[in-house]
Amino acid sequence: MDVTFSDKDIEFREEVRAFFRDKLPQDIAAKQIRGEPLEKDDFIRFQKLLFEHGWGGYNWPVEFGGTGWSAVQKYIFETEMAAANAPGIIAFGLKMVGPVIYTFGNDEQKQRFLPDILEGNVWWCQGYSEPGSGSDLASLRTRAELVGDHYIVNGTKSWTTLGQYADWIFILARTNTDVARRQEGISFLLADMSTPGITVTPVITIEGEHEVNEVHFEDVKVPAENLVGEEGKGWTYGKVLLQHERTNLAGVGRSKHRLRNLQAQTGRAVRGARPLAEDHSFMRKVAAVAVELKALEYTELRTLAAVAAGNAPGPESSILKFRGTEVEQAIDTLFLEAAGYYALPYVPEQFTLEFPEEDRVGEGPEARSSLQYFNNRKASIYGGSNEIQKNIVAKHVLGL
Amino acid sequence: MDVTFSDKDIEFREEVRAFFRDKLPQDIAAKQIRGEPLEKDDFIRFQKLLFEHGWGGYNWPVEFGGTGWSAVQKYIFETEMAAANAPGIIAFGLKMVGPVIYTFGNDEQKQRFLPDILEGNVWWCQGYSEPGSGSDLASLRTRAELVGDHYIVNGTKSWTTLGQYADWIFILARTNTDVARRQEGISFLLADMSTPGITVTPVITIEGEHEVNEVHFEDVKVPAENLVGEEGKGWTYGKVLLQHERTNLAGVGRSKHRLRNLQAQTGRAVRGARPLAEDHSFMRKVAAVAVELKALEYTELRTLAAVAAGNAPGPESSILKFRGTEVEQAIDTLFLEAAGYYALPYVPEQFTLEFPEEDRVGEGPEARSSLQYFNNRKASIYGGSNEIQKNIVAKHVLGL
Amino acid sequence: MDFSLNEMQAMLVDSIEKFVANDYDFETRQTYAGSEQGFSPEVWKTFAELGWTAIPFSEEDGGIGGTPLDLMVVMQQFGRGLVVEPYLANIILAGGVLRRAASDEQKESWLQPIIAGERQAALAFVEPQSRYDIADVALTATADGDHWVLNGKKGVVLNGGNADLLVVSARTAGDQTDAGGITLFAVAADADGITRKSYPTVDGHQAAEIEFKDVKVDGDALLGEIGQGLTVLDAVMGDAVLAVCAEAVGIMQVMTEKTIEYTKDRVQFGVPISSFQALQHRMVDMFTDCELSYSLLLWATMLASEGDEKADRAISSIKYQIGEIGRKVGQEAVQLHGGMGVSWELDIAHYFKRLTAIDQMFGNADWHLDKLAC
Amino acid sequence: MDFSLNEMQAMLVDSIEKFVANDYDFETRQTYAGSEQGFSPEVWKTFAELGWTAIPFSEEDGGIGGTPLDLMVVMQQFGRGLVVEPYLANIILAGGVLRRAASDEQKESWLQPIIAGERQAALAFVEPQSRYDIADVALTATADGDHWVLNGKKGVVLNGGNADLLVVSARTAGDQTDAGGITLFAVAADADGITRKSYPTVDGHQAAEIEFKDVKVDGDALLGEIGQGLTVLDAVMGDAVLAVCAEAVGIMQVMTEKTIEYTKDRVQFGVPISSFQALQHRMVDMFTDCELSYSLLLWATMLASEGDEKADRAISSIKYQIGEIGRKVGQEAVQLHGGMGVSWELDIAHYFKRLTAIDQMFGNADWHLDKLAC
Repeated sequence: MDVTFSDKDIEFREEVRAFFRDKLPQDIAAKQIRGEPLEKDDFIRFQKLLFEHGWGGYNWPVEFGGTGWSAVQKYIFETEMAAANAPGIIAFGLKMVGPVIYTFGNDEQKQRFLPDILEGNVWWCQGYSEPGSGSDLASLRTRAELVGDHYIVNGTKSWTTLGQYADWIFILARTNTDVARRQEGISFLLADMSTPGITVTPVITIEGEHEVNEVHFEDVKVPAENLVGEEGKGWTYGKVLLQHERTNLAGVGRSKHRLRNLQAQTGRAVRGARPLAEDHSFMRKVAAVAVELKALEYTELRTLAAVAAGNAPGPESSILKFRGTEVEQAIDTLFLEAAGYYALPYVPEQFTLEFPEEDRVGEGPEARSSLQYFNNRKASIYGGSNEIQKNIVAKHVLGL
Repeated sequence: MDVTFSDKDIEFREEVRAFFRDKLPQDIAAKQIRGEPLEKDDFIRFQKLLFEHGWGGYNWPVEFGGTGWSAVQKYIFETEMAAANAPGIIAFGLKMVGPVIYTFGNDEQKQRFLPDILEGNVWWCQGYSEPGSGSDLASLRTRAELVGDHYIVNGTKSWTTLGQYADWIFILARTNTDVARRQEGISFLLADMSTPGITVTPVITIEGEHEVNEVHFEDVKVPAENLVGEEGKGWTYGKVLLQHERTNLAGVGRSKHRLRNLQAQTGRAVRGARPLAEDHSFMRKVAAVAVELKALEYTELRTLAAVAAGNAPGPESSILKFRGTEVEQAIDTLFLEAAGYYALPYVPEQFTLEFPEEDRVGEGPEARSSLQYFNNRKASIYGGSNEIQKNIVAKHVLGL
Repeated sequence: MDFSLNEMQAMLVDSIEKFVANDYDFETRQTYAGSEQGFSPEVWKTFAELGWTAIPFSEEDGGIGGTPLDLMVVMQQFGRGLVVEPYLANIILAGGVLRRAASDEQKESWLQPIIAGERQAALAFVEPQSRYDIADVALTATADGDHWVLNGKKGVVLNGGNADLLVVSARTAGDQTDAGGITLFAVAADADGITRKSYPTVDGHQAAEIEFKDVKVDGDALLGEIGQGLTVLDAVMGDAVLAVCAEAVGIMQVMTEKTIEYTKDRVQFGVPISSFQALQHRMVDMFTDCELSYSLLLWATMLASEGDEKADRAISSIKYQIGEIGRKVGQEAVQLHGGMGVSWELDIAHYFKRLTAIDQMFGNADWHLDKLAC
Repeated sequence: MDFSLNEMQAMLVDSIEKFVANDYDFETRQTYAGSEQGFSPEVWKTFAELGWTAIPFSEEDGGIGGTPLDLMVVMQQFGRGLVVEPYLANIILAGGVLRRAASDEQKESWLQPIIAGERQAALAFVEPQSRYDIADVALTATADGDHWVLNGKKGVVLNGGNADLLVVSARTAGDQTDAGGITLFAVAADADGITRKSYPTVDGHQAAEIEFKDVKVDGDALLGEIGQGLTVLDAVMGDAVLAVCAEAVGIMQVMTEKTIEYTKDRVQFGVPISSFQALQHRMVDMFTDCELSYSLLLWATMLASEGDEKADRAISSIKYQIGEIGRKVGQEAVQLHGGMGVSWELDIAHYFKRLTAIDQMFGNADWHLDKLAC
């Protein structure tokens, strides 16, 4: 038994750390530190940077242009990425549709779509949830009818994150209604967002930002060649996608980084007031979350080690999702509490770099605490709500 | 709106307080303070004391020999009773079977059974739960077949508290299996514990004490005249009984008394050590429980006020049961934590008054903390488990 | 013992309920919250006409001498309606100082116009560093002949940008966190040397950062006695806690009701999600928490109104309870609404934000539990 | 990175599992726990024969030089088997002091017989007033020529009634709670002036109150350096925390497994109660808590075995986690077993009591969280 990283892993960590230190654009890091939401271009610049370094497909096998890294290396990469204030990876292409295409797509599809994902040329978005189909995804009602060599798609997809940036969308649509189980008859389609009949409506979330969208399909013609794999097997492919998404689900790297920031913040004294670090009751809560996070980190490492030993991450990795988001939200709450009255101001424009520092309301990162707190209530809802995760564990792990 | 007791209520409180101060036998109070379990005779002496004072039926209407007190008066009485270290009321006669008999029984039954309950001459016990029927009481399998002028009873009742003391038992038994709903065909019978075929087996609970029993019925002949009300209506009567039991379910008086004791204990310094009151983290937990208890107290008072205004306590009083037991158990936990290492010794005999004070292990009331903690895990299980209470509220109050 | 509303309280509930139902639906509320002032001046005028702004003030002061319990039912209804009009800032906070500390002349100049809804006021007592310690006052007031000169900063002044009158806590003696040496002043918001930076708050209200630079005020700006301001502030904080806690109870009740309704309507897996036992038990806890919180609110309000010696503890108890339970109920309501719970378009998100904001004010749950533990 | 057991660990797991399955069913365990000593001397002899008592000791000391991770898997299995034999008292506590502080002669006199299972030992470090502060030592040792004279009381000495050897912390200088001035002694339990009051503990183990009245010991009773006992005790407390936490993880896992099985078997309302979603979600939380606790245990044990500078924090972290989570998992297991959960006859009650007792030892959850918050 050995819970330490190997020398090779540590060497790798130093390499990744140096890369981010030397190459990450300063303006992007500055935005992250200040709390300014990143723009499309920031994400793309970052992906291109990775691509140029040969790390564009950090989570992909070598044969499709990926790095072929081990689970532990991916974990190290993601942890260092968060610690460096780098943007997150654009998941839609790299973590979601990409693996589905290289696993189930035909050669033409692989050649057509994968390189643009690695290079950051094409922005993908996700078409899974619908207004009436959230937790119960199999009840989706978007229809795709094969007419000649096109599918005619009708329906509405919801909660499409950053759909306003997207060039392409991958959707689950019902191609057959005459099925024994609702999970059958669903197909996995790829659609160009500029196809006539696709409209994107912004959905403003609780904190007032435009992050998600509804995507409407009205007689949208999708070429039959854009079907991935077999017709009617979309549900299976979608589940594989969720499996892939499950790496780094616990968000340990980001949570560790944020907790360190919080601890630094508690040491800061403002205008002669006592620093928060002297508030024992608050620091107890910080300590308790740190323990939880450490437990989560080693649970994730255990999962990675199992993957490295050749085992697939099983349904027990669902616990990483729901506990990981609980810890994220606990950290959100600590930032909120640390801010006191300064959690109240709602001045989103002040987080842009152009906004004069002296005009900002509230000091330091806490100024964005409430926006983060409100926005991130979604964490326990999306990607399969925590209730659904518990149902999965109950059924598939505990056999209840 | 007025949340204070009326002058009349306060006068009544003084009267009750004086009564307990002057009349409660010192040896009983001493046992309670020391943590020595009460014996049958202690309970009976106490009931007879109340009876002599005219308070034997403190919760009964005047026409059956009770006091006719208001809900508020009963609450005051119970609170003072706890504060005086008096024993609790023997619930089985006074709060359980008594009200069923005076509500649904015939005149003969009233004359035969009620006076002995008030005077403390007859000890009753409860025959509801069965090994296979806990939360799902309606699945009970004890059978009562009418043969001539007797019911022949066969079956087993479980969790019969203090059944080893009992002279009589009231049971729910199935008299008809050919029914549309399982709740039908159940009858409410009264049986003399000395009837041939009744045997009592002790059940030792987690902390090692003999408090509950199994009661076995093997061809037990119960005279048909011991049927209360109509045959097959037992379920309805049983529910009314639970309704009655629901007064003082929150156990506020006792919890307040215990919390005061705990607070006194935290102020005590032992052999030059710092008193627990200087442990801020512990005192925060004490304070939090005190807030919860106050909220519970005023919820109970609101319920009482509604009863006084002529409304029956509805199913929302279920919240008093589950939150009340949660608070009880939270107080148990605080005592346990206060005891530190001295929660470990298992020396039950040291709580008897005869045991030499100087030979006791651990000082003060904390010495019994772990026995109380373990034993009282039952509080969230019996009387309709807290899960069942939540089901009731979900269905009957929230309409879910 | 009687927990039912008296005639006046029942009337207040009835009239606020009607007002919300007829004139203050969620969309209207959002329009008001989104306006520059962050509330509707017409609605505020209506509040004054209906006498709601006069409730806590004595008849000599032009009020109607309502009790804390009267205020409680009003705030609870405002919570249910998610009302953004600055009742807390004008009536409870600034008004609370004025009715306790102002002279007759000051009351005539400032309090009566506030009650009449003609002037807006704010209490400037928070500083950038002070967190929840109202005795942490770095802003100074220095005597200069007949005048006082104020220098320093106040932060997150509720209604500060709209206010005609600023009631300001200033240090006239002692160190930054001394309990003594704090003095209150009534300062016209347009006085020379005052700079205000106004902004909306996350809960749809409005606040401001205010800087005082050599602000010269007359001797008659002094409210109450020199150096004795903390006693007045303490009492006003008690009022404020009770007010926002009553509002929070109203909010929690609505969120619970709406969650129950939502789960009955929302069908997944072919059944309403209200049929899932795990969710049922959580809603039972929400309901129970609302009931217990309301009970505790009644107790605390009553003790405070009787000036009971335990009133301070009662006030900390209810603020702790509301902070702790409000977070729980709010988070559960959002979670059980799923994606809809985090959508701007639905009212539930805005109830949640207001409930969250309430914990951040006047000492959060931790702050008050710390007090209780001492 | 590799979290799988090595060969020796796998062998240990296997042999303890077999021992429990074949020779230590619950009824047998209850018989041993209920006996006068509170354990089985034969079983203890077997432990020694199998080499389990030798694990943490170096080869020079007659041990097998096992690692903290080896000990961890042993204790976890003892937890699963609800083993009452005094491994903690002999091997971890008294043995932990001896291997760190004893001279070669002392090791020969005391440690080797302990490893061989021939002598029983106990560490007397708790006093009636000391709670979790191991530096709170009022028992005094006064030098008297070549001798030391001990006076004072020790409380809740685990295995104290069975012990041939008492390892005692005594104050040789300083005030009652000073870190310096604490000295350790090896005292024969039958020495003149020692009075022992032995009793069972709630978890089926055994402890004693011990009074020292002018107990005279030779100079060679001194363990390690005068006045430096706290450093040794601190290290032993770290071992003890890791040991009981590993035991607790084993217990929590068993309780969770048994709860899942019980709910599948228990039929109410015509269905197994495992089909109720509210219970399912609670069991998922139990399972998850076990997984996370095991992960944290691995981390803490590893840090401690590397002598990492963060080891102290790791030890407080795991003890906090086990206290907090152990209570939750234990209470849930009992609750979901219903009446059976509070019955003496069922093992679940006894797992629960041991788990509860573990939180009461070596600093409870609160105590360790307080440390982490500083």
